[in-house]
Amino acid sequence: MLRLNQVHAGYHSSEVLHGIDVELQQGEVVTLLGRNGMGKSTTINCIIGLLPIRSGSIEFDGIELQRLESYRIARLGIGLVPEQRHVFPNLTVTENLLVAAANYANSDNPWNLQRIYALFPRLADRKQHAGNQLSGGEQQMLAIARALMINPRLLILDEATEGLAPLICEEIWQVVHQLKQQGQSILIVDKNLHTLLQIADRYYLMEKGQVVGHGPAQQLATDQQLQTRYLGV
Amino acid sequence: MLLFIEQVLNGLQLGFMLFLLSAGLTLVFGVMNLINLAHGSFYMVGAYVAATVMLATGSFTLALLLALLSAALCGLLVEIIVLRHLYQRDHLDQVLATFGLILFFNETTRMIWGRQPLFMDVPEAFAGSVEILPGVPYPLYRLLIIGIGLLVAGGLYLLISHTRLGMRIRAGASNRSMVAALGVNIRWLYSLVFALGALLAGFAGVMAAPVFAVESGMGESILILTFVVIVIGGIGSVKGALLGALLVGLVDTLGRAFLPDLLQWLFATPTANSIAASLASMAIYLLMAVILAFKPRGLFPA
Amino acid sequence: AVKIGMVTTLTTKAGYLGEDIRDGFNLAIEQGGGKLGGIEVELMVEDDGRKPGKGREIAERYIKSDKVKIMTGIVFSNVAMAVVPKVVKDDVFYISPNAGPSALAGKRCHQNYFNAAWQNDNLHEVMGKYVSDAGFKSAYILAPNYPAGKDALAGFKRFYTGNIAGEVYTKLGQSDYAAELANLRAAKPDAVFFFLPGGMGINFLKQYAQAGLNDSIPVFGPAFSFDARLLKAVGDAAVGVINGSQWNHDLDNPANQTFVAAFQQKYGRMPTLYASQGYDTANLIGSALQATGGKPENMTAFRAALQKAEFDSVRGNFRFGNNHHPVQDIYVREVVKDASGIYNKTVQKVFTNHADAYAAECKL
Amino acid sequence: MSEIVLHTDKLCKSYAGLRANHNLDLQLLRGEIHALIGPNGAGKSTAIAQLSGELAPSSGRIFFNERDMTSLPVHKRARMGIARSFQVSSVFDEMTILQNLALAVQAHHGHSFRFWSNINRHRSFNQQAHALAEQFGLEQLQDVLAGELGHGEKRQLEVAMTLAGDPQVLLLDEPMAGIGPGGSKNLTRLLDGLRGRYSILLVEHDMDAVFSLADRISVLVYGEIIATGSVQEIRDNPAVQQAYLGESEESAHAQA
Amino acid sequence: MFELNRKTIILSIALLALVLLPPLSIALDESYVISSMSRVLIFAMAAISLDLIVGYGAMISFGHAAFVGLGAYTAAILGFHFHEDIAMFSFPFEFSGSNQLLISLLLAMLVAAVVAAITGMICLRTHGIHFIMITLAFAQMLYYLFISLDYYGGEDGLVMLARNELPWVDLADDSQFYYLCLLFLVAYLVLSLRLVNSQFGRVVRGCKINEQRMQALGFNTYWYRLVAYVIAATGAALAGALLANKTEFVDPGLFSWHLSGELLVMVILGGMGSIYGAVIGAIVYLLLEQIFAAYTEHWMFFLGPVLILVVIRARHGIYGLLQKWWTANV
Ligand SMILES: Nc1ncnc2c1ncn2[C@@H]1O[C@H](COP(=O)(O)OP(=O)(O)OP(=O)(O)O)[C@@H](O)[C@H]1O
Ligand SMILES: Nc1ncnc2c1ncn2[C@@H]1O[C@H](COP(=O)(O)OP(=O)(O)OP(=O)(O)O)[C@@H](O)[C@H]1O
Ligand SMILES: [Mg+2]
Ligand SMILES: [Mg+2]
Repeated sequence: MLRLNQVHAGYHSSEVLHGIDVELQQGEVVTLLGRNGMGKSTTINCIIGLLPIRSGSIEFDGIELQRLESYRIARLGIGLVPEQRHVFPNLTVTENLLVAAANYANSDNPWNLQRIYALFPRLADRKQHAGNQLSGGEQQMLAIARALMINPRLLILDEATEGLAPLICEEIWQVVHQLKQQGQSILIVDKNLHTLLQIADRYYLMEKGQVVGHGPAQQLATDQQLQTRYLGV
Repeated sequence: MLLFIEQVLNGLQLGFMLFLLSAGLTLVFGVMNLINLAHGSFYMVGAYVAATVMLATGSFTLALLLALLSAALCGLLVEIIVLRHLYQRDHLDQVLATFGLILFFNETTRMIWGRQPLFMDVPEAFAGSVEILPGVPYPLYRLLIIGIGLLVAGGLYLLISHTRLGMRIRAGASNRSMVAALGVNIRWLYSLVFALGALLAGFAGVMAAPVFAVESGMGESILILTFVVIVIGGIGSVKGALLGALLVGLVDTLGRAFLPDLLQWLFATPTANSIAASLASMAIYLLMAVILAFKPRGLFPA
Repeated sequence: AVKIGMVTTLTTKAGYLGEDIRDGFNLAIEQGGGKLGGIEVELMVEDDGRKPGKGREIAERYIKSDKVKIMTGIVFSNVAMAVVPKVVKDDVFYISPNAGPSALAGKRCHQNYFNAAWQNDNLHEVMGKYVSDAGFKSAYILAPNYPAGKDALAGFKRFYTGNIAGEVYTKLGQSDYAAELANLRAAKPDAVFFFLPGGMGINFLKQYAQAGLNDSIPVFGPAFSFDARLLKAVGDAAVGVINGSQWNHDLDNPANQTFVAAFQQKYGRMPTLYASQGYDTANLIGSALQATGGKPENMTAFRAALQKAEFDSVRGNFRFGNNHHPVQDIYVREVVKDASGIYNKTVQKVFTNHADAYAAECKL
Repeated sequence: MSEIVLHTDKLCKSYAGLRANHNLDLQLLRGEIHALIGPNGAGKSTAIAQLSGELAPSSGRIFFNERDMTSLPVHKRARMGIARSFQVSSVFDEMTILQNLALAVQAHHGHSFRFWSNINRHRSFNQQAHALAEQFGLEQLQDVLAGELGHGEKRQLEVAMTLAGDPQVLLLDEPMAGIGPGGSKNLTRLLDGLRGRYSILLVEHDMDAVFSLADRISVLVYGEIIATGSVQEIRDNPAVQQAYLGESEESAHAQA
Repeated sequence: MFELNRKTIILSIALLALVLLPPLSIALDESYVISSMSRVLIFAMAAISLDLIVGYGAMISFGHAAFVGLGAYTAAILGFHFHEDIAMFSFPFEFSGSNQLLISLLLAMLVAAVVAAITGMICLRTHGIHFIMITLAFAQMLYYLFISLDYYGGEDGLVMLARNELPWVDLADDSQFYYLCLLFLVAYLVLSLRLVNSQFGRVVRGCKINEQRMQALGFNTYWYRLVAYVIAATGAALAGALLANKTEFVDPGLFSWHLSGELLVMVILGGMGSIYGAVIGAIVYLLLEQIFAAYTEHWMFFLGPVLILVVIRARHGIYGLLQKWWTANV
């Protein structure tokens, strides 16, 4: 479904990604792992078109993404929960949810306000509050909910559980799990290694802008040595 | 007393005129968060085109249509050629670029229409006056401006606060790339909205043309005033802009109308006249300073 | 060729004033076949943008780099105040085609400074005289709150004997006059006199008419708001207004007839009084050039020649007073409308050989 | 019995009808690490903002070393020794890491109305800044602009800056957020090393860190403290489990 | 080190050119250049002072010209009273103006500082666009005030009968006046560079980037910003007083938002937050205006698009371009 082929990219004069290869099949949950600053978010920015790549290619369902503008990429059905949330501060919760709502996956049971509010009752309480009046965790919920509202075919979660209370984290993981079972493809970056490796099908390990290992998630879960070496745990 | 009521009315009317001018700016500056000094230029384009067409054909409807069209077109071109590159930039870069646009537009109108002011008459249908208070005839055209001001305010409010388009514009103002990453063609959207802003400015120009002088540079002095209005009201809010406009209109009018008489209690007539005149000139700036001193984000911050 | 430096206002809203001065001046040169008074001249024109500092800059360049001995062109008093004293001190002649601030006519007059148009107050004085002569018992008067505005109303009052129903100073650059008009209506004067140059005047007149006031209270003003180009922009609202001017296109003298016809032919529009002043200034300079054989360096002779003012003014009767300001006839005109459009018709001569009020203060 | 450094008395904050903090009585003892936990939107950041002075309380009072400082502005509190970190990284993007830290150091060295000498050559500031960078493992990046840092690195800088002024009290708002698992461990170790030297109020959702660091824990729910106690007491508190911790991690995974 | 050299070389060449300008232009018989370059240098000073707050403090003032105006009027009014020998005030001592340059400059700075401190206290409560507008408001008030100050000429302005005096220097001589301006500019430039790189400068820059964080670190940002604002105002007043001496004339136009806008344009054009940029911006803007104006009366038609082009092409103004150039070629 998604294939990154020898992607090079960077900011200003420095190159951050030095030839990344990542693949994700329809219905798969894939995770990118690596220490801070290794290029996970940069990879994601390249996929969604927020950062132009310098060479290589990115394909989604056979369509080359690297020349498309972000909005076109999103319309192909990629939903993003960005690092640092980026909820719209001047829009209310409801508006944040509706602003881009769509059904790109042509789902029969698309996400709508009702379902979202059932999922995050906390947001339902805050419906009329502006984005910048929410607590950090509430913003995080909103960012996830907002991405769901476009009913993406591929959902990208970049540190989606950052700042969430354990209880909510659990709920989020359950949602991810549910989505997975419904056949949703997911690309996920998170620091909750333990849970992550249980949900993900496959992993990619990144180090200094390169992929230094990949395989089935189960395998990494048991490979303490690899974890220590590349993740410091 | 009658005079006082009449002056209050005048103040409100000036307020509506100012609002009409501010409407487009509310959209472009308040909501899209783009500092466009050339906004006054679209106002000027609207007025010039309307005056020219009216002079040539005598039809107000045609003049209005063509003026709106050309203002919007100018806006679209300006957005595509210049401003599109500057959304991500510092506000100040926008200031410099749009300052350049002002120079360009002013000189271009001068080259096309010459240096002298143009004439535009009040459309036949609204030429007369109505007696709104006993003994006080009020120009029908000014009533029309009030009506249109209200309509535009309502329309703009609905557009910004209650449509998806409005949400997207606001979202884009705070984080452009995130809106794009959610599948919205923000670039095209902003071009359109900018054109709409220009159209509103042009509309204000058409409405102002029969009342004010149509001349090159007419947009600049007005521009400052409209910025004042929006800032007093609170940036990004239509309600704020409307109230700000009415407040400015009232303060300005009442200041001009009654300060000289008030000051005569304190000073001899010539001094009073002179002081009153300078105070009246400063009134709206005083108003703005006072409001911002106590409410640093304006009356109704969005 | 003798160089003449023109500093004038071509940009800003008032750009058309400078344009007309320049065009009038150029017309005279063209009529002389590139010569004024038989002497070849080269006219340099630059825009001061209505900024005194910039005007000064240009003047300095003319003097230092181009070695100009004759300068002209300034439209606005504040620019003139910045430029003229400096220029004349540097032994350069300055002949004003428009601005005539009182300071330069009185205490600070200078032997090298001549004004070929008027002293600022003249056109207001004539209205004061006319309005009282016509029997209007009370007048409501308005002007912007700046020195020229105050001078204007002072000039009007100098010759107006009736009662002042109201004296109002408006904001410079004001566009809405609803408040003033309401007060004015309430004051019930017999007549209104206003001095609101440029766009301000257009706005005032339009709104005056729209408020239905011009049926009840007649309006008077100086020529500045009623020149041929502004009339086009004001439209019907100006019809019937009486205004004071030292010149009109229908003044009956041969020089004027030639000028008006030639100007219309060359530029395709009616000349304004500014154009007439530019034209007169050029011919005045021409007369002095002729008398001195094209040698303005010969300052005493050139000055004497200027002072004689031996040229055919389009105003007819024209000479200089002791302070180098015109002593001239001043008329009132009425704005009329007929098949050929809106224009000014001379009504009557109000002042004959009128000099300004400051001449006595001048020690020349 | 250790003394109280910072405490609040019936602290309340409401936003247009919403009670973000209600009658908060919070006590921070000298040298302890006191964790403040609670569901999202419980009012933790609000509490920190009131303690640091950014938000004026609706009612109630705040004492620092027995001194009422409810109405002191932010900068005065900071200079008295109350340092805070922000939940969303809030560093000087256009300055290098070293400059960021040096500026933080500078804040506590008298006034800065010094107009002449070049700050980049200021030895003592730079030395202290460098030492901080080292402490947080940022020394390699010290000449990189903060705006070009990855998210996690920024978080580290964020925390490092709070230590610069040698404060008495640290108010840390989710310092671990965004730091990877390895990094969290390091930071936990680091904070552990600070124990005793500073009094730390720690807001954090990373329960591993909280349980291993905290001397005491207060639990905030809907703006009110529902429990305060030792790690074990809180872990075993059914109300806390229900409102915040949820079922134990194992069962969650089993469900997944 | 090589980068630095390249930069140093260019700067030295520029300085040398400025120093040699008067003899050269006299030799070429274009002596008016001296006087018009004096004006450019003076505006460069004003632009630097604006850059101090705009580029380093994020205080975008749309009323900076007001301080230029105050400085200019101070000098002119002092001169007016001196030449007319009318007392300005007679309590506690009688003072009837002065024509000493140093006194003019000092008083100009003082007046501006006082006004800046008072208005600044109010202005600095606001941020961003509100700050832009409130500074504009105060400047407009001063503008209308001076327009109606009949005693000092109102809108007609006030003529200075002669330039101020300075021991050993003949200010009436254009070249000497030019060198004085150059000296002031260079001194002011050096001062400003020191300032922005000082402890104080870094605090102000910190306030620009993240004021909330600055407070949390323990800085009383309000005072630092206010002091920066006052310092900038005195710089503008200094330029104003020199300008009054240069033109020997002042008028309320000096307070107008047009001039404030033009100063901003110079700063942005040159490249904000670089001090040198302000100088470059002033020189380029004023020269472009002059050059275009010399060729066509429709100069705005050409100047406008040039400005636009620079904004779109150069991210950090002309200085940014230069910087790119002298770092790229290493
Ligand atoms: N806007 C930027 N400008 C310049 N460099 C950047 C920018 N954003 C990130 N970088 C650099 O790119 C590198 C990779 O950053 P990235 O955000 O992709 O890391 P990450 O793996 O997502 O880390 P984290 O776990 O901290 O989020 C970092 O070292 C950082 O220095
Ligand atoms: N400016 C504001 N206006 C209105 N409500 C606000 C404002 N700021 C915060 N709130 C509300 O106050 C409540 C407490 O917010 P706070 O940020 O303190 O939560 P928190 O405990 O830090 O949560 P989290 O763990 O998610 O960061 C939230 O429900 C939030 O929506
Ligand atoms: Mg990341
Ligand atoms: Mg929080």
